[in-house]
Amino acid sequence: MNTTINMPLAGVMALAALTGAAQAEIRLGASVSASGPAAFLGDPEGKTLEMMVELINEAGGINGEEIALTLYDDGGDPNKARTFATRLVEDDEVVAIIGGSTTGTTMSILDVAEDEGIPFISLAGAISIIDPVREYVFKTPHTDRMACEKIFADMQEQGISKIGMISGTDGFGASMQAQCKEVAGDHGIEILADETYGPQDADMTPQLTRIRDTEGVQAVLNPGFGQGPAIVTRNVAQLGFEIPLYQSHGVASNAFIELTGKEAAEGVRLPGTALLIGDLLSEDDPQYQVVTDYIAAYKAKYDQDPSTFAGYAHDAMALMTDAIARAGGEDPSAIRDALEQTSGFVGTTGTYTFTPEDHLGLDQSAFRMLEITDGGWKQVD
Amino acid sequence: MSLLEVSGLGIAFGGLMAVNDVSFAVKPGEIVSVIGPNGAGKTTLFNMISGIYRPGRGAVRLNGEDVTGEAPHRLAEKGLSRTFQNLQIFQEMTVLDNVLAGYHLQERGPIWADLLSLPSMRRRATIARDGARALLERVRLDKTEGQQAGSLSYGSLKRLEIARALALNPKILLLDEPAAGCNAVETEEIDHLITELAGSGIAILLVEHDMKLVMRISSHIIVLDHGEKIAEGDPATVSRDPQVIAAYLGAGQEEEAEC
Amino acid sequence: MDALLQFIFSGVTVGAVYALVALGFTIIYNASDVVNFAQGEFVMLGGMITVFAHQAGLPLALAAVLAIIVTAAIGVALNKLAIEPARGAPVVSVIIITIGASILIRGATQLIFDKQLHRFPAFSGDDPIRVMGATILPQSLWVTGGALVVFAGLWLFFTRTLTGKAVLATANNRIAAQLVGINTGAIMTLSFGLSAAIGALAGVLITPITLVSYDVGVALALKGFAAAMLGGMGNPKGALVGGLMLGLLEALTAGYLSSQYKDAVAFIVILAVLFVMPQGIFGKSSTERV
Amino acid sequence: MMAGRRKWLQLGVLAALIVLLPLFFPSGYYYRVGALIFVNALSVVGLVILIGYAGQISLGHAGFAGIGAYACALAPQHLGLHPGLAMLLGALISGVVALLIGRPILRLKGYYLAVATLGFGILMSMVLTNERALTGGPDGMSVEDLGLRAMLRELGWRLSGGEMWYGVSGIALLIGAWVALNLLDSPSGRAMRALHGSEIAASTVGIDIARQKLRAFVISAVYASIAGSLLALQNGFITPDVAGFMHSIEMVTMAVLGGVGSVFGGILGAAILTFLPQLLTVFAEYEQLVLGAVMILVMIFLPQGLLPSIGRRIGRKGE
Repeated sequence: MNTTINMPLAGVMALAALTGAAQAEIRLGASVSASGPAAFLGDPEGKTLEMMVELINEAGGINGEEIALTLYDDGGDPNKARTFATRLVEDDEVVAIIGGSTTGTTMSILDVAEDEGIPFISLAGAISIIDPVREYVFKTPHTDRMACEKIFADMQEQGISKIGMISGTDGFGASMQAQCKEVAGDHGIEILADETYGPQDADMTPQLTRIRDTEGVQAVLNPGFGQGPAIVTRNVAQLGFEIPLYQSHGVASNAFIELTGKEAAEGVRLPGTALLIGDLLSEDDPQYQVVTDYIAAYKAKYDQDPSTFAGYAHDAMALMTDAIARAGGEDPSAIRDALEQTSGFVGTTGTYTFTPEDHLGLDQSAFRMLEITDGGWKQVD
Repeated sequence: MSLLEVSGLGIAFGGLMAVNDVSFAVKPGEIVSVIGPNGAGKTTLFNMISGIYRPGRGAVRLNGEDVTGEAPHRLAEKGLSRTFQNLQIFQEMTVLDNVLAGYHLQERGPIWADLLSLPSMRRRATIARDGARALLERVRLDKTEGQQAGSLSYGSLKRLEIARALALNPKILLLDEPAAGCNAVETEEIDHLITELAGSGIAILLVEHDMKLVMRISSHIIVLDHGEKIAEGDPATVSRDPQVIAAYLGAGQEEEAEC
Repeated sequence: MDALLQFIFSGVTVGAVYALVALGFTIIYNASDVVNFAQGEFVMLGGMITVFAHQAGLPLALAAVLAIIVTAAIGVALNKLAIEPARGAPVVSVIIITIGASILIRGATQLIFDKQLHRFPAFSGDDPIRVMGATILPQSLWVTGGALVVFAGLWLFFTRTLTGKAVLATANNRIAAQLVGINTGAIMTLSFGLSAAIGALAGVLITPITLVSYDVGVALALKGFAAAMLGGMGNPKGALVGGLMLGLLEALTAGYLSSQYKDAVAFIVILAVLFVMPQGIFGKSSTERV
Repeated sequence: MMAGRRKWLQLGVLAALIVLLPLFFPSGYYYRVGALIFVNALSVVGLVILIGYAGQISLGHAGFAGIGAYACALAPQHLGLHPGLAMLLGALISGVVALLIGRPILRLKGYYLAVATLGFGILMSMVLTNERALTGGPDGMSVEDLGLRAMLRELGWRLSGGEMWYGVSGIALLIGAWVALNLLDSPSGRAMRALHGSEIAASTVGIDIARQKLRAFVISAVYASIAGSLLALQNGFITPDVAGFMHSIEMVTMAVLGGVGSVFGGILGAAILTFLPQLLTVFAEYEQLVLGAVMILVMIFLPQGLLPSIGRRIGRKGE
């Protein structure tokens, strides 16, 4: 019995020895949801992290030391994420962690990071990750609340005050649904209809018919990601809605237009990042350089456009390597301190300034209100 | 008084009457045999009496109590036990465990006693085990108690099933072709066993194709044909009944020759 | 009133998707008493292969045919490599084998193709058809029509053709079927090929509506399985009615009660039906022989 | 009393493994993997009772794990209950729920039973996902600390979180295995195995089939619930995934792969399927491929599961 259990252990140790052989390297860890229901988030995130590490190492690493990235796929399962976080800290002995594609996996990882004093940059949306502020935990995506506020501000400008919501019951959709409901009142928005759909549903016309038949609805908002929003958008076109449809940053990618079809997607508005409109940015836009460089590199390597989520991973890695360079060593708490001192760092998502009270460091300006026109994006604010 | 009383029992499958209006009674210590050609409805009758099929009409009384359509395990509690024509053995369990299953009613207790292996459970289990071993000895299977039941020969399984049925300590025992597939020696043993059981006061209801055996040990015989009772009486009367001879005995003797 | 009609259109669309998946279950189940939990993967493969063949330059129709043929071949391979070698294994082992196969197919698809969502254009455009204030997409009619055609085909197959009867005989008693000269090995191969082909056809038909990615199979298999059980496993009529019922239940619940608990209502109804009819609506009740 | 001695020998080997394995752990992470194996094994032992002993399938047992997990998350918050007591409350609720739904569900057979249990599991996970105000929805909620580590520290026993949970889960598994082995060799266990062999014969020897099935169902539900609680307490955070369909399937797969007929087969299955993905991270791309292939190959070549098949093979060589 002993031997059978020991053999895999020995195998793991041998592999660990292989990967950890090189001297003078900085060990970074990551756990993303590259498979499973959150693969839309985790897959491009993982690809971005791997690509960036390659690029950084080609360019000579950080202060002359190469980065060794250990990347795990937690499949969106918080239980696995916690195991991988433990493994990264205890076994792979990394100095910092990036990851947690979903709120659930992030909450599992941050517990370990806090316990062990390892700086951790999360890629998930929920506000509860950084509020209250935790010593070692940072995040790069806007909170869902900020997306809601951006959308509601635009609605206000358009004179819309009564809306119907249809949200996915996946983590992303449910979280944003809740946060939008919380802040709607602040913007004078009244939610008259509140519908949901399952992440794998094939048709949302019943819910949309209910919204359509609700007296006074002036616009529809659809927080969600994956195929749901594409089907909602097509159903909206099918039912011949004459009121505007707002999507969330969850679908901010060119693939969304392809999946929905040009006609159905026409006029859809959503809050997006500079990443989505790289070719529309003027050269004096502060984000121009970082965004175009990243898009070019990603396209060259993977023959795809990077999504907004991929941008979160880009910014997390950029922030982390910047902090490590400034910390001048591999001491996790020094890296943490350096991270917290980050100021005016331009990423694809926005410009980050961390403070002891703010571990997100983005403001509303990072979001741009976009509209789909002729199968492409147009900035409307 | 009769231990088992069947009156007007009948059941239909898909519009076809498989058994129709059958009545008879069995007293303690009596051996009553049900005979008839293949498809006459003997096993169906057994299934209705033992609660596996719910009768379409008629009544079954056990010790004067109406038990028509009661679940088999309730009937077992009331002292009815049976064997099966095509063996219903717990194949994956050991020979001893098969017989112990027959002791279920005697060894069962509160579930927590089982889960925690309390002394009260172990006491009950020990008594059951001793009884089961004695029964296995009686049917000469004591040497095989640790084997998987599935590995036994057909004849041994037949005996094992009888041992399991006896473990219930029944008042009435239904035996469905106990001697089928047995050689002459084994048949003789079963013959002795049945007589012995009847002698100890157990009522026996028997379905059997071996006419020699039936004629030798039965105190009363019921003849079924096409689901209906066509004759009954003591062996001598029945074997002379022209209707029985026409419907059955001719065919039966041929079968006997094969056995 | 037009709302009700809209809900019914939605229910029929979704129900036809479920029915198509459920119909795929029936053949393999009829031939071997195995519920093939990889059936959803066949549907996924139908969609994915069509997408990539189409992208590679094949006309859509040709891409679809290719997808159906390739998927049928995968079905046959599944039978030869995984189901046949495990003959005689307990049912729960066979369930695990088909679940393993579904994981394996998913893993391979994600490696060979990708993890993105895909869609190809609807066969007859995206202009909705209006009926009394309600709308339905032409593709929904394709899916519904597909379900009806597959149903009719299967029904004829099982009741009117010798091969279909041979499939039923194989399920009933393999040895007896062999004795009367049925090549049960060939029947099994045929069943898996046919089931996979029906699954792939479903994938081709529904992809313009539901979109496809490497992991859509599980949810489809789950709903299709539930629909088939609701109707009575093994009966094409049960698959069709079960699928449509499930779809309508979901749509009407979403329309009139709560979209949040529409799946819950569907499963509660399934449980309730099974309590009253333990073999599903059209399932045969069986008397145990002892 | 052969069976009794055998039981203690088996438990002794398991205990020795649990105690001695840490000597070979290269890092603290292995305590985490070990603890996960024990927790999974605990729920699998419950399934061994249901599937292996009583012959009933369930594709919804994660629903009970969900009850146990959320009891530990919710009861301390809303009822002020100690998390340890919350675990017992969860087990009680799971048992009662199993009792209530088991009666109608267990009348079904084969695939119909499978779909009914599946429906129950999906309903559970749907409630946990949708009742956001209470459960935090798909984002999950945090679970209060058990406070055991602090207590042990006061007693002068400094353990890392991983070490402590390794110990707690290991002890829980030992108790679970002991109870399951007791049951196996008891009147109820025999009755369950008998009805697995032949329901008709079992009922004619006086076994109340419905009652025995229900017992197996309730007992296995309690196992799953306690395992869910331990997982929640250990992770300190819980999401509806714990009650999800995939988790149910995973549990059944572990049980069947290892050998559903025996307690130790189930434990072996849990160990392998918990450890395998950790081993495969190096080939993350191929993880699903390998996992699927392993499941198929084991079932083809060792249809009774790993442990019984290996045991039989060794037994044959010995003869």
